[in-house]
Amino acid sequence: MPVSPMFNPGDLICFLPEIILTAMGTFIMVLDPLLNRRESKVYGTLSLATLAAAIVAAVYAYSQPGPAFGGMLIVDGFATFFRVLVLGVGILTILPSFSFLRRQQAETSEFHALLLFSIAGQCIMAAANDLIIIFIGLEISSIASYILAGYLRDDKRANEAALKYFLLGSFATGFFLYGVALIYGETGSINLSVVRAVVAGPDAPLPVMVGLAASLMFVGLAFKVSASPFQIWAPDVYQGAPTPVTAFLSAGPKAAAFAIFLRIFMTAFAPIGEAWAPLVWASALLSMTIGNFAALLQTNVKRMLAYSSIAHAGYVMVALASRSEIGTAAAMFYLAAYALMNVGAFAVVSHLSGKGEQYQSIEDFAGLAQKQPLTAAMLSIFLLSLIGVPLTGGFFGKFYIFKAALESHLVWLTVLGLLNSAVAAYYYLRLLVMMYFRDPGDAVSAAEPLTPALSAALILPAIGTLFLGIFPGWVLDFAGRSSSLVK
Amino acid sequence: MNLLLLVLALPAAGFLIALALPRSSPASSRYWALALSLATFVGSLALLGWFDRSLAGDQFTVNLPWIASPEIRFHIAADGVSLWLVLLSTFLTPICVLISWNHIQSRVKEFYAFLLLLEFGLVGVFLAQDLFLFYVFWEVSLVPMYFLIGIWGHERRIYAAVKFFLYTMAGSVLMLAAIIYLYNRAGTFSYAAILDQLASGRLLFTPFEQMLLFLAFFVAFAIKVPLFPLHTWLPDAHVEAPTAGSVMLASVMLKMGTFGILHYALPLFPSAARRCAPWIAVLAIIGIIYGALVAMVQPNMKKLVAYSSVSHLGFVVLGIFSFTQLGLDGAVYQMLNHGITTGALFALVGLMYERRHSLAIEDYGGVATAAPWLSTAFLIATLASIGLPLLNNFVGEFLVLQGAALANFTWAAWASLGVILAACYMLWMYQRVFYGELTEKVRSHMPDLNLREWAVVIPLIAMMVWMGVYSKSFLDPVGKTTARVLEQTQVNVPYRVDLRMPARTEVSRAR
Amino acid sequence: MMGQVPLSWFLMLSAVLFSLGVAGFIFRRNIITMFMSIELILNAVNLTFITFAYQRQQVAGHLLAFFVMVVAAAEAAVGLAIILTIFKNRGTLNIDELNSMKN
Amino acid sequence: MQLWLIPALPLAGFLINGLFGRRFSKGLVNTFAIGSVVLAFLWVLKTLYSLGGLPAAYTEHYFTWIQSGALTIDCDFSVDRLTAVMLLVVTGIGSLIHIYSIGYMAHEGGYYRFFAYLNLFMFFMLTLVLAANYLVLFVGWEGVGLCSYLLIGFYFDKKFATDAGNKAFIVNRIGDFGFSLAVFLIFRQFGSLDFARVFAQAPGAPVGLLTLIGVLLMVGACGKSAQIPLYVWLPDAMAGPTPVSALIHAATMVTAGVYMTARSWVIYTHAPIAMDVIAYIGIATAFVAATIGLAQNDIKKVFAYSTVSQLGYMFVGVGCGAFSAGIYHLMTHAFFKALLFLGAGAVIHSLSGEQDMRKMGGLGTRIPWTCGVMFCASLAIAGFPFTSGFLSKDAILLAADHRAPWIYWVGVFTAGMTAFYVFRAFFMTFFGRYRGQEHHPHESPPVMLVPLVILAVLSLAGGYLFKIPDFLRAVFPPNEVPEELGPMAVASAAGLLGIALAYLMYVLKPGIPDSIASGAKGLYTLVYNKYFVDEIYDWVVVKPVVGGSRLVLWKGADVGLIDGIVNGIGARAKGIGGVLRLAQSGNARSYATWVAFGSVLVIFLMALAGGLR
Repeated sequence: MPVSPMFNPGDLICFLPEIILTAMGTFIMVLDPLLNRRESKVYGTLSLATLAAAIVAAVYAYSQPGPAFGGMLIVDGFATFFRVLVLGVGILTILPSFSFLRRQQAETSEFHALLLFSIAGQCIMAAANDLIIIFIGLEISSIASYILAGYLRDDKRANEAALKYFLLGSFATGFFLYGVALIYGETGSINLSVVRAVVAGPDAPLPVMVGLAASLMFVGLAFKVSASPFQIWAPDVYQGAPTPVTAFLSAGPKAAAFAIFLRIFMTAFAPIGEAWAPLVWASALLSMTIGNFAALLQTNVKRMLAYSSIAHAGYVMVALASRSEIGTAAAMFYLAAYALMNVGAFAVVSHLSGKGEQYQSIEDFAGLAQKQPLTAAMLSIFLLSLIGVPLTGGFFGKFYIFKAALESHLVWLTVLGLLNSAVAAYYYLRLLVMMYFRDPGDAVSAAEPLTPALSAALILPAIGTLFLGIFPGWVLDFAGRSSSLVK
Repeated sequence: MNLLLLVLALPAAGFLIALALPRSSPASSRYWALALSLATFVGSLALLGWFDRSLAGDQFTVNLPWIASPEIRFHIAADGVSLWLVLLSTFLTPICVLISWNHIQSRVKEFYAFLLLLEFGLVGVFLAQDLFLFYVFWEVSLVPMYFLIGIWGHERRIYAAVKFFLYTMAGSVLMLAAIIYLYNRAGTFSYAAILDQLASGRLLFTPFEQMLLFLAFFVAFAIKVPLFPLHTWLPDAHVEAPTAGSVMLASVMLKMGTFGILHYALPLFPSAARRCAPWIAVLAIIGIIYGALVAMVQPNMKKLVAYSSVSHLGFVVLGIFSFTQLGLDGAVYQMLNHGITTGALFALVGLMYERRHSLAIEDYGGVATAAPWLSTAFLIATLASIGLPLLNNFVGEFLVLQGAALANFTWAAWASLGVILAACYMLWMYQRVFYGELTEKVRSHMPDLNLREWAVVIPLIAMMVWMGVYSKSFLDPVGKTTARVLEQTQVNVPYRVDLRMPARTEVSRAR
Repeated sequence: MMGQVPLSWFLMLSAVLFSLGVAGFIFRRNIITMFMSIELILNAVNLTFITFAYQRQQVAGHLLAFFVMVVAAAEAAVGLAIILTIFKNRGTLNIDELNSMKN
Repeated sequence: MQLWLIPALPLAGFLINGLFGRRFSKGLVNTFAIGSVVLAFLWVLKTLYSLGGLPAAYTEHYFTWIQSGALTIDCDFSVDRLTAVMLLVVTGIGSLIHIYSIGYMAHEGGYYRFFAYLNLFMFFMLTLVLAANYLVLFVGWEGVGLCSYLLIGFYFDKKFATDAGNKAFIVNRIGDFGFSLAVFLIFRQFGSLDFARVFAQAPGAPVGLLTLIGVLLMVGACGKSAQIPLYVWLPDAMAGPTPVSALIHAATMVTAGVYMTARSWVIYTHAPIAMDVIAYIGIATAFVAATIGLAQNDIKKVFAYSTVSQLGYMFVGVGCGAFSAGIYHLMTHAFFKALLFLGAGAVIHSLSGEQDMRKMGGLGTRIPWTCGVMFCASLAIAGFPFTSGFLSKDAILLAADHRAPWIYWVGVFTAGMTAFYVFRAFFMTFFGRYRGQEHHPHESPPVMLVPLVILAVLSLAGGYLFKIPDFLRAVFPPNEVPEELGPMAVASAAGLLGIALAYLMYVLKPGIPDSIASGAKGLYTLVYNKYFVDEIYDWVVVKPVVGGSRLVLWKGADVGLIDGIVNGIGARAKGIGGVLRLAQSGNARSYATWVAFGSVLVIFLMALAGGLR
């Protein structure tokens, strides 16, 4: 596409969501000392408003799609889809955080500010079409989330989670960056479109270097999406981080990371697809298997969901492995469905976790259906969706993914993946069993009644999940239309 | 408003209403459930009234767009087989509501909500004409049953519920894979369209392909049936489920499997089906005899009836894979019979459990003295289930065995052993439970049937007699449809397959 | 002066640095040291950028290096803060003692 | 001609009594029960009368019962002379026994239930004989089995009674196994189950198949008519009330097998081997049962075994091609055996339930009427010259002699034994001195005696009143046997010898039996215990099957193997999970190692895939 090196103000429109987020984030931090009130009512509401505004901005920006800032940024359907997705995740993270933070007496502005920054970073990732922008977005998102993971300063597990996340995260980033460097060296550019052109072009650089670069980037990205064999950090971090943050990590950064994963490998490295396809194939199978089987034995809900999120990353990798636009669309749809159901599930967990997050074991869900039928009902919707029962988003997500896989003749991957999902049913059922078939324990008895914000945080994703399950067409059409990335 | 849509929508509406009802007054949800299930039944009766018996094809078709891409349509219709299965479901649901009237005391509204949701799923399974839609209903019916067993079941309910769910899930994911594969090859989920492509040869599978696809479908169905050796979820599920759950499970849910085999596995993959027929028939026969023998030594009434179901469903599968008109008709008829008879047995066992609070045979004895009418009803159900002429099962078993005999006489010979054994285990149980000295424990706990229970028992017995004496009124539409299926299994054969194997004898008979 | 040294040597060097960083990260127990190994990795990357930039006579590469440095600095700030809280809570900087969550 | 009314009337009686009998007075119950049967009898008479001599079969079609593909089963009734005979026997004797039961059951509980069952039995029995195709016949066939099950277990709080009921039903089921297989083969071969069409095509069918069909049908007959090896249920069936024994287990139901085989004569005449099988089974049964009868002390048991034995005779007749003779004996046997049982019932009734002949004796003076009728019956069964039994038995023996002399001789010997044990019973009951505890035996009420007298007349003269062989010429193939005096004389001589022996041993010298018993101890115990057949069946069949099912199939295969595998898969999955999560050591450095190792792996894979060329 023709890219003008000149800066034109129109580009700012394309960048509007990020601008709003960063500005408001800073504003919130400034606001804190001015009115030194430690309660999330103000900041929370503010950031909710911010996110809403950002969504509007993102949609508006899509009104005149196209590249911006000399092709570094590109606002296409794909970008918009993921922007809205991560922004939505932000909203769904903040809603349950009100009562959570109050319970942990940790109502500060930083939480919300960092959240906004992190989301800003993810929005950048979603729209980035240039390796260095991708890198910057990645880092903005990551650095903020490192802190969020350790947000509860006095919680030992939180610290540990933060440290591991930080160390390993930047370690992996190093690999990614090295890959970027090699690509830059080989192609002389970091713009994905240009890279693709060169790699596909007549005077293609040494395949060895491109392959090496691709592998190194794969390492970095697979790490971020917690796909095997780089899923290793996820369980600890997810378990240790404060539950709302875990919810956020399992949905937002993951979605954004997949966005760049798809963009890079479906554009820049598409020409050498045969080379990296086996990687994705193996990684997908490995992730599904490790995630599902390791989850069977977990007793800690957060850790179990962490493993399950590894497995779900595996499913998305299947979509990537099919290396087709349908696959891309399937991945997009799946990530949306996954974000909804997972964030919702974590919202319930954070609701029940109690002071100091003492209630995290599966047994603590015993009898929830009798004390709080609504909560239980919502959670069971999310769980059924995670299992992949029809009329839920999770089912259609899986369905489209494996459909794409079969169209690309990945028969064995499909069969194994589906069998995997049958295995997965077992550990989700354990929660259902607890909630419905057992009598209430003290965790449930201690649980507070649902606050409006919390019920919203449960009902919205539930509706979304069912909507995706009953009328998937709308989202899917959009995904399908925007799955053809700029080449 | 299309009638079929109504029959499908009413239970769904009932489900929502039941959810909306106040937890405080269980009575209201009972009456609502009864009213709605009865309304559904009436609706399906009207369906029967307007059903054109002269046609073999689908009727009352509703075909609405659902999802644009991939194109999935909300396409439902009834043919001569599904019509009866729908009626069976709608007929038994009110009965289940009635038998649960006192039996279910905790979380009443949820119970009836799940019961109606179950009815919705089951009816949908039988009506779906779009493979995807079929799968959706197939899974949807799974969930409420899981909760029915898990929440209102007996001691080991959780194990049973989870086992039931995982067993079925494991089978159905394979079917899903096969369905998607079919879609990628045929480019549509519409069952009719796929059959056309098969018939016209536009869609052609290699033998290997077809075999794998057939097995993927068949395993999912065989687990539901359940076909030996995939049956072990059944006894647990039955014993642990509440009465209504057992009734719905045995009477209708198991038919999902046999219906699936008949309606999908055969027409879609005829040659693979024919290749497997001998093996499957052998499994079915093993199931018949094995189920009967194991039933004979059960100390628990429900378990006994559960294993007897394994035996009875073996007949159905045998009939289907005899590839003869008689066999198929008999199989379908046997599905209905088993629905009525075993449903009645479970209902009656449930009534006795409500009184004596035990399922162990040894805790009974002399009931015939204490509750003569209950015993009479049970005797009739027993006789029906052991295939006494003039009662329903006889017709089905006779047709199945005759069909099997046409296909391969030794099959019939072996399967007939099941008929002997049926008499053994049922009569032996009947003797130990109802005859003998009346113990004080039983006397004090065994009032005879009350009005509500009569309302449960009489329709069932009436059906047994009607279906046994005048089978014509049921077999006509069935025959039309099964004939079509049979024809499809001969037409849709894309490459040379040994048509000598079963169907031939039947064909020569027909001339 | 650079002219005399073949470019590949620089790439070699950066590769060596990178590997050293990885090795250090894996084998050192002290959190600070591990953190420094990360910095080493990033610098190896920078060196690569510069080399290629020099080879292609582009300015972009140099800019990238700067970007990386900035990010590294930010990371350092955050990272050190986290390490500090760890030390405050546990009184140790030995990574091997931080395994309260496992399996 | 409304043939359907014939079975429908008893059915109505059954429904009325069954549903409302509980609230009825005994009188009302009687009205419906007896009324319906008598009406049926009258309707039979009217029908036969208006049908004239029945030169050919007369068929009525009602509705199509089962229709599927090439198979059409119509609910048709049909009458020919054979059916006519059966109809008369069933309804006639049925009515008599119903009437008799009024008196006999007067003091029993479940009065209405008894008559309801009895009516139901009549319905099914009449359906059986009226059936125009094998499947409708099978309806009656199974139905009478059901009623016998219900009536044997009439005293359902007694375990031995319900055991006997189950035994009867299940053994019959084993027979039905053969019957149904035969039906399948018939349809497979002839494409129809209607008697007319089947018999029309039968001559053309392959002999092997016909033989198989014939043998399988005979298996069914063995079950229903208590022939070796399936006779074991009949003696136990005596647990039911005596009228039941008379009606079902002597006069009518047990003869269904004979009727069915005779009905299928076309098949048999084209399958000689099958006929031989029938003859051999018949004669063997006749002989074995008679030997057992020698040593029984329960009066009903004696007659039960004699029934088995007599049925054997009938099959000999059928097997030797003398179908009419078989039916002839069927009828006369119905007369005198019904009488024997009813008489025995009267005796038992008079002794208020005593059945052991060792506790009887000298009743001749106390209940003279009963004694008299019993004497007639005994004469008839013993084949005393010119009684009805004499005629029919000789017809059979002549045919046997014609076919294979050895069968004849065995038959004659058996006849001797029959005469012996029947009169043994007669003498032990009515002669000598009373051996029971003090008690005043009383003569039965007229309502019981009248039927007895009628039957007595029939058993003496019935053979002349109804010359079955002539009547059935129209139905069966001619089987002309020269009327030789020799064999007849020998046969009756054997009978007389038997009577004389019994008189000697049980009236003149009562000590002899015991000395014989002690003399031939082994043989005696063997016979006394019915050759231990029940025990053998129990050990060879029942126990292994039940035990095997419990231990091997249920505990072993089902719970152990299959469920073991299922649960094993679950455990295995968890095991895998346990291994996989060991990677999560919790140590960041090991994680880093994983990442590094993983990246090496990635690069390696990339190289494999050719990305690093």
